[in-house]
Amino acid sequence: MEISIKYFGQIAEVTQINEEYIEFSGHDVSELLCVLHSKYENLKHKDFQVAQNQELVSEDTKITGETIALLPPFSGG
Amino acid sequence: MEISIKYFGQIAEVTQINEEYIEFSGHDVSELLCVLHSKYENLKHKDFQVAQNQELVSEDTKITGETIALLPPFSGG
Amino acid sequence: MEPKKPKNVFQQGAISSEFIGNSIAKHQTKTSIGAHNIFLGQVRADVIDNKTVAAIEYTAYDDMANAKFHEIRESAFEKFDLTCMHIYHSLGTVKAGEICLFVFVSSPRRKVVFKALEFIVEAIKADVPVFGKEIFEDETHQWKVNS
Amino acid sequence: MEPKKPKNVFQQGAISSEFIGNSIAKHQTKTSIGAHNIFLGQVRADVIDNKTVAAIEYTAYDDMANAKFHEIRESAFEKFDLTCMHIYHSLGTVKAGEICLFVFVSSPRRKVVFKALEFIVEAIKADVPVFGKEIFEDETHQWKVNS
Repeated sequence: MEISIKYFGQIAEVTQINEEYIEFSGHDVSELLCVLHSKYENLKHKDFQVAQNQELVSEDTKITGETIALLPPFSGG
Repeated sequence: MEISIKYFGQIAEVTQINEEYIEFSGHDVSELLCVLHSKYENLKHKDFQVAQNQELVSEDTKITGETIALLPPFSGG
Repeated sequence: MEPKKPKNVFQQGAISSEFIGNSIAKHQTKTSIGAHNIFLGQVRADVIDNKTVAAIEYTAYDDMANAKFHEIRESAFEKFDLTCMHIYHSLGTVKAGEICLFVFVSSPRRKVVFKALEFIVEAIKADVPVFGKEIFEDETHQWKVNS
Repeated sequence: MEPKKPKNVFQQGAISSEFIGNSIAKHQTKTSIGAHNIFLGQVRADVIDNKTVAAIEYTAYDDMANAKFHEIRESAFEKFDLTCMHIYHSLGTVKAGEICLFVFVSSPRRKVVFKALEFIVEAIKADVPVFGKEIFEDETHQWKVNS
């Protein structure tokens, strides 16, 4: 399936792009992260959380084809 | 000795005056209150604290001739 | 660091929103500040026995009150890492909906401003000889009691 | 009671002191309010390795952030007896000394506003996907981390 991935803050500095669509054939978040780590090697030095459909998810959450976001530490306010 | 006595808020409503000087020959606050209670009968229905020289004092504090104030419950803010 | 000499905290009548806005604006040159916390007391149109409060008329034992405000100020600077602190209280008539108390604290970091502001407001309510007379719409009155 | 539908919390650039003053003025018709509490976040000119922060540039995952602000708002209304609540956060560049966060709560009584405001500010810091880039005077940058 095709999924949309959004990058923010210092993660977008690593990917050099704010959003992209990728073809993904795996099942859960950890498999998606494998794909992304191999595409963007410097991701492994970065601290981030993953949101699916605007909710934070863990590595074993199933990818349902909605929007995924890679979120570095929040620093609002 | 002559002492100055200030009245505030609902205490001033009872005394009908904001400040007066009285001749006082006793020693402590309780004696002064005796004098004031007999002068202003309705004082006994009122809740108040006594300040001498801008500090709250108790009934057995010695009167030193400085300014005395009768302060009803504080309700600032 | 603010000067810590005693100040006159009292203003005649209500404290305007423009005054508060200007006070905030003045702090924008103090670039070590990261967090401000502001408390505003506003006069409520309470209904008591079918009568509505139209205004509060404040009086105070001025000299003792300013001395107490000063003590509260000193003690807050001692307890908390504050960059500045301002306190303003109304005297005279303040109508329902108008502001009668303005307390403003600023610090490099946020955690401290919450604690400091609550400490100061509670101390003002408890220790400062200010007296509020609640004036009803029919011009009768009762004396306010803090809860 | 305020309407509780989701709002856009974000403003482009700094939040001005006039905006804050006007917001206070608008509450003077709400005469059941007795206490307001306001938190303001201000950008600090921190010095890090001899370089001074000149501004913070804020970005956010807008949709998720507005949804989180809405959740925080709902949850604060549920926990605390509030008459109203307003939250504004900057996006884009906010210079040192300027205001980037404005949280405003109002209630009939004071005790509740202190607790409510701290709850809301801490929840914003922890749960809302906003990202601050600290821009130094020499135009290099580092990513802000909340403490």
